[in-house]
Amino acid sequence: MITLGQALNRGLRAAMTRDPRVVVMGEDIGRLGGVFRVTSGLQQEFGADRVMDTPLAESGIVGTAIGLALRGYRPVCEIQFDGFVYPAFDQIVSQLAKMRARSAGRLALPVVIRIPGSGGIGAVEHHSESNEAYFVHTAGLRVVTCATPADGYTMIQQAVTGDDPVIFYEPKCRYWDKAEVDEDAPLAAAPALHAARTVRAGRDLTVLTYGSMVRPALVAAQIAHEEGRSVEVVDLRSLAPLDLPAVLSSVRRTRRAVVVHEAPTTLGLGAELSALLTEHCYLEMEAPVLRVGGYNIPYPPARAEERYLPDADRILEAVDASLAY
Amino acid sequence: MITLGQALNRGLRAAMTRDPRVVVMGEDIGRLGGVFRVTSGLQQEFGADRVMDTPLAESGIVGTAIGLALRGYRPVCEIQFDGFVYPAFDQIVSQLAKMRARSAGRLALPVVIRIPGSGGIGAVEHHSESNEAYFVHTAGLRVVTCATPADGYTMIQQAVTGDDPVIFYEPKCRYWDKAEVDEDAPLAAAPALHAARTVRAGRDLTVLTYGSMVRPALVAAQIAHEEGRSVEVVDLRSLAPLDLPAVLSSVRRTRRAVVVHEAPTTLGLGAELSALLTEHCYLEMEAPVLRVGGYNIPYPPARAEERYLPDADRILEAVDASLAY
Amino acid sequence: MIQLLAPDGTLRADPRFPLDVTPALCRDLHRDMFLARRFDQEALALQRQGELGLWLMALGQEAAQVGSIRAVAAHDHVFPSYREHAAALCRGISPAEILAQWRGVAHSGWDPARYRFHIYSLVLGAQALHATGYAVGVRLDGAQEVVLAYFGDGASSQGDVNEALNWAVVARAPIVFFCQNNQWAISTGTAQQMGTPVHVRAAGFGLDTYFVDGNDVLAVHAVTAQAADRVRAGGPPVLIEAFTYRIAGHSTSDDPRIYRSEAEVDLWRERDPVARLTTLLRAEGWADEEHFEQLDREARKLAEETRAACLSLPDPTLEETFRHTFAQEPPLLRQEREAMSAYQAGFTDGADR
Amino acid sequence: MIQLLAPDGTLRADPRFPLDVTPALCRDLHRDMFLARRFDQEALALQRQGELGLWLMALGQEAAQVGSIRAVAAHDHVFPSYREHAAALCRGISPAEILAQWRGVAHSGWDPARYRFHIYSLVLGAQALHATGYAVGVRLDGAQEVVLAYFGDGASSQGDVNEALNWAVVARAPIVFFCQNNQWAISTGTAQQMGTPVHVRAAGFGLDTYFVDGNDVLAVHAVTAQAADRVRAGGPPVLIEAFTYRIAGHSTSDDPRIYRSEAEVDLWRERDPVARLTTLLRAEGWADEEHFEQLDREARKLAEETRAACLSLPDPTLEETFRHTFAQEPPLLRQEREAMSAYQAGFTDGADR
Ligand SMILES: Cc1ncc(C[n+]2csc(CCOP(=O)(O)OP(=O)(O)O)c2C)c(N)n1
Ligand SMILES: Cc1ncc(C[n+]2csc(CCOP(=O)(O)OP(=O)(O)O)c2C)c(N)n1
Ligand SMILES: [Mg+2]
Ligand SMILES: [Mg+2]
Repeated sequence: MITLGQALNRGLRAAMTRDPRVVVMGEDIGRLGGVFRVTSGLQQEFGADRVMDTPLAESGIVGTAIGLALRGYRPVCEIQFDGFVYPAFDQIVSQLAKMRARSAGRLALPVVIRIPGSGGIGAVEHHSESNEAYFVHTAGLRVVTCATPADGYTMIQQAVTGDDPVIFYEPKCRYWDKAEVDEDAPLAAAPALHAARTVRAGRDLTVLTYGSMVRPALVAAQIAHEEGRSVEVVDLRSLAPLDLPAVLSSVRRTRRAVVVHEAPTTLGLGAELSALLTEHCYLEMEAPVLRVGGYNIPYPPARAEERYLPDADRILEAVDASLAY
Repeated sequence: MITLGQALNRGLRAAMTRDPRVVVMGEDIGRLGGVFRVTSGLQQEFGADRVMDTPLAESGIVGTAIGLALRGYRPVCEIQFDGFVYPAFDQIVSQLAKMRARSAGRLALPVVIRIPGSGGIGAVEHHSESNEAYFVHTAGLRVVTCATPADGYTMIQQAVTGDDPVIFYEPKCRYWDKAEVDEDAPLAAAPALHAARTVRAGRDLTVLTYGSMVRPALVAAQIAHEEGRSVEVVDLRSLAPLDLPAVLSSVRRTRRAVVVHEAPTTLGLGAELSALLTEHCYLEMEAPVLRVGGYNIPYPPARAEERYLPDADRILEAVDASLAY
Repeated sequence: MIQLLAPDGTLRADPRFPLDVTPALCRDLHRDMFLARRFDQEALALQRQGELGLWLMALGQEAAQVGSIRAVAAHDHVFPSYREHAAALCRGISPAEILAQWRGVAHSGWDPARYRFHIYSLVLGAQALHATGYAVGVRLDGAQEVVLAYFGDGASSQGDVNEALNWAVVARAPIVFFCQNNQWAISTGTAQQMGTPVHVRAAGFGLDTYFVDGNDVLAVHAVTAQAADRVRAGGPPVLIEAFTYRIAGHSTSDDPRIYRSEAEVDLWRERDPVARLTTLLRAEGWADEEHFEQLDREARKLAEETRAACLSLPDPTLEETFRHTFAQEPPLLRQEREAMSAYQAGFTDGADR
Repeated sequence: MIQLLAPDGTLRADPRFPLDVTPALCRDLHRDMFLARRFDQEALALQRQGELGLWLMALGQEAAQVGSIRAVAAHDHVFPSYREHAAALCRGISPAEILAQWRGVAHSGWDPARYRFHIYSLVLGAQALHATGYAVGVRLDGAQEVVLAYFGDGASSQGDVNEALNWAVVARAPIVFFCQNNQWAISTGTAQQMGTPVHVRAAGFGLDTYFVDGNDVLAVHAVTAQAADRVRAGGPPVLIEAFTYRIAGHSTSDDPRIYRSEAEVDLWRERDPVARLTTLLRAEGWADEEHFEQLDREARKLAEETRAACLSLPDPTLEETFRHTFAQEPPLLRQEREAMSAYQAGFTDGADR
């Protein structure tokens, strides 16, 4: 049994061992091993040239990572907290995401940007944001997130292996979750990086979620089960591109869908999923797609976050509403 | 008859005349009057202290505008082109949008950020982007856009008068459109800044759009009319907050909706409108909400933009699909 | 490096800063630092006991903060970073108002207008631009004010801080940037952060600069007073680099033993800013035992009040955040808020939420 | 300001840069500048005739660009801004490859790997960080390369450029920043842009710096060669500020008469970088009339080829942008592309789209 943090650490170690072009960079990720210790021990093992403590500048981190990628390296950047990715927004949106198209396909930027995201740990402002929608709306980026140690271990390796830029969200409230991880299983055997996964099968309704919300969704499904309703839970894993076939095959069966995420609902991922389901299986649905998300306000002070974040109760409320439709 | 550019210019002049705390700032907006001449003549009239040419730094423009607002001023910033707002993203998203909430309501930031947005003028990269969705997803910001000289004249004044930060999009391809503008009509008589407007009444289907796409939507509606179909066109004007009552009252009547915008469809405004309509009038709809938007790729080279941008043909295709449903 | 009070507590003459230290000034500065440190310790205890979610100590930086803020006028607006607790106390901000943010009951606890002290900025460097813009406003108003802006050695690497330095010079902003170089940005030392001292870089941008012993409250006070006077008189913007040290970990979540030696910390403990002024007060006979005992009692009282005030801070409601998102709450948001409240009300207090 | 060739075409001795100018070098540099200018003029004509959507002239900056790029090795990677047409031509990039972007048939027209010349960056300053990161990679590789990064006086205000200057020093990046101070950022003069010259600021960050007459190709060449040698030898990163002038408007959309006087422009026309080298070549007898006539013929040929190549550039398809969005096209995007193509095919060529 290892934690998600340890799984990510081992996944990074495996990726660095496999390919000498993989370098890790960010604030306090070297000697300290990162504020969440995800890169712990890597600098001792691979040296300060491959595990670089950088100056305190996010635009600089992503901008120089782009330069390193142009030189043939495969940088894995850490943004210390979700709320600190914005200074790098131009480098991510205008440079990282678009360089391939801007260069008519001549330039590839295999850069991974790790972001400890979402809330639930009682942190101060800027440390609990779910800003994935900004990047999902940006053409040219892959956006993924892991909900379990096993996924953390494989997905970070797959992200590093691909030739497209990847925004890699790690649900910080799950860093300490423990589970078995088979480190010997061949990476090729793992589900593709863009593939969603059904984490609980059900017949009456599909809950579409990812990252930190997978667990409360499963709790809600269990409660629903005890109340005699069969709820399927799909962990999207990849937010861009979306695994639409998987989503459709589940919802076409259950004919009802609830989308759950921490991000504010307005133009949160739930909006896109609702629109896609309306476009693709309008006649098959028996109820409107319902969204359970963060409220459309800035993330509240820590002592109010429990009421801000979706939980099993709020998910069940939507499940009931959908089933009662 | 004056152009949209002139209307905005006169609206700014009126706002500055009315309130000495209103200052205008940005790159090349003083002596030159801005690359689109929207601020032309203002520096001569109000002086270099109220019409400030700034250093070439967007984060600096928004960051210092925030400081000026804290001092009691009402800055109107110009971002020279849509694609150059990203360096200011942190100042907009973490500071401008959240300062009121972060200060428990003690601090107000009446800052307007003018952005010549969207494409269609054959420009080079970064000069034709529609990035409104990033700001609509950001709690704490008002996001509006004008489609006509009359709206430009009144909406810029209303934006400057309000106490909330406003991202003000100006469809650059419409800067040279001419129309009558009644500059003597009292501002109070104008429709509220957050109000949508029905620009063409119809019975069979509602096209929801804004900014640069209002015109092709009207062309499409006219063609549809000649083919015997009655299409209503609603100019949203305010993208955040959305005038949901207006949207619902129209769609509840026509029972069909098509959303049109230049931005990529994935998590573009159409996604939110589709989700909202599904949530609010699921049973009243006779067809799925359809989206017509930019493709999910970076904005193409100028000589391909005509094929990238939605036009009357593509809008009609969606209208037909919806009506045939 | 400008120094007027040596670590051993003896005064140093510096022609540029004639020593006009009065016993009263020394007692006041000493008191401010002494009380700030006691407050800091109490906050640490509260965090260890789970009453605060996080705490970032100012331990070791009291002279830099007290010396600088005491040297500007009460009406001069201040833009702190997030560790300026000693400065905040000097402005009259209450312990509870400071702790509210770290207890998680608010994002900021005080009224910036009332204390002329902006809310803390946790996004590093952002406040440097706010301060610069505010200072431009001061110039436009023709006011005789100066803006004081704090940031750290690590924050100096951010684009915003550098844009601000350039902007302040170009826009002739009446501002004093005060960089507390405590030599660490979490685990990143200044050698990994910059190639030259911040004051050297700032001079390159065209600011007037000072490099001062940040653990010498008298030097910091004298330097900041002179800088403020010159800026007020229309001089160019100023950057003061105060060389100091972060004695504690970055925050209560940090374990500094991973990246720095105890020996280094001990070295700086010997350069303690409070101790050297205590030595001076005693040596010069500017304060007697009674004074120090009185100060101890005051500190104990402050600690007790701090704890009591912290524990009695009311929990926040989600309604507040809703109401503070816009000046005029949009109808849709009002509906969302009312639905949320109704939903919350559905749970009996203390029940499963 | 380092100057080896005065505006009047006479050589100036400078102990730091012993004059080792050979007739061949002078002829080559002159030829590069002369052809670049002719290309620039042809591009302007093409824009005026509607064949280009936009054009930004390098007129007046030929010495800064040719002198610098000719001083580094062919394998040294270059990161341009967007006005470095003369530098691009020196790297062998064809007129058509340069004009593709401005005709709107592509976002960039050449293969950066082939020419060791990155695509143009229109977002000001962004490339300074890319160049710095690339240079860090060069150091990690232990390669003997130097990176050359161009940016303008206006771009120097961007956070990215300042983060890059600091980063390069801290990370010991083998890089030469080359700032073409042409005194204007569209309508914004350097006085409104910065309080000190860029080279002074860079020195503050810890870079080695040079301030050179940007209209003196010999000085620019000598300075850049020395800078590159020192960086290659392991010295600190360098910033070269080349003082020059943007003779034309910012772009073909700009009307400079609104913000600057003809007199100012005339003053700089007299400091023309090409003319002064022509004078030297003639005075020293390093080139005869036949040489200049031959060069004229070459230039005319280049102009004709440029026009022909420009007009024959194929229009872009939307498919290309789709295919270049991801390395592995996601299934959903493929469907979107196919639907788009089918839809486009529904329109007969030349029909209403
Ligand atoms: C933009 C941004 N990036 C990263 C962080 C995370 N972070 C918080 S404090 C800190 C170190 C700051 O060091 P310094 O500026 O020297 O201030 P000090 O903590 O020493 O007072 C970091 C990296 C942040 N708050 N903001
Ligand atoms: C981030 C960003 N902001 C604004 C612009 C618009 N713009 C294009 S060129 C320019 C002036 C650039 O001046 P300078 O850096 O001196 O380069 P020059 O044009 O003189 O070669 C501006 C403001 C831009 N391209 N990028
Ligand atoms: Mg520090
Ligand atoms: Mg310039």
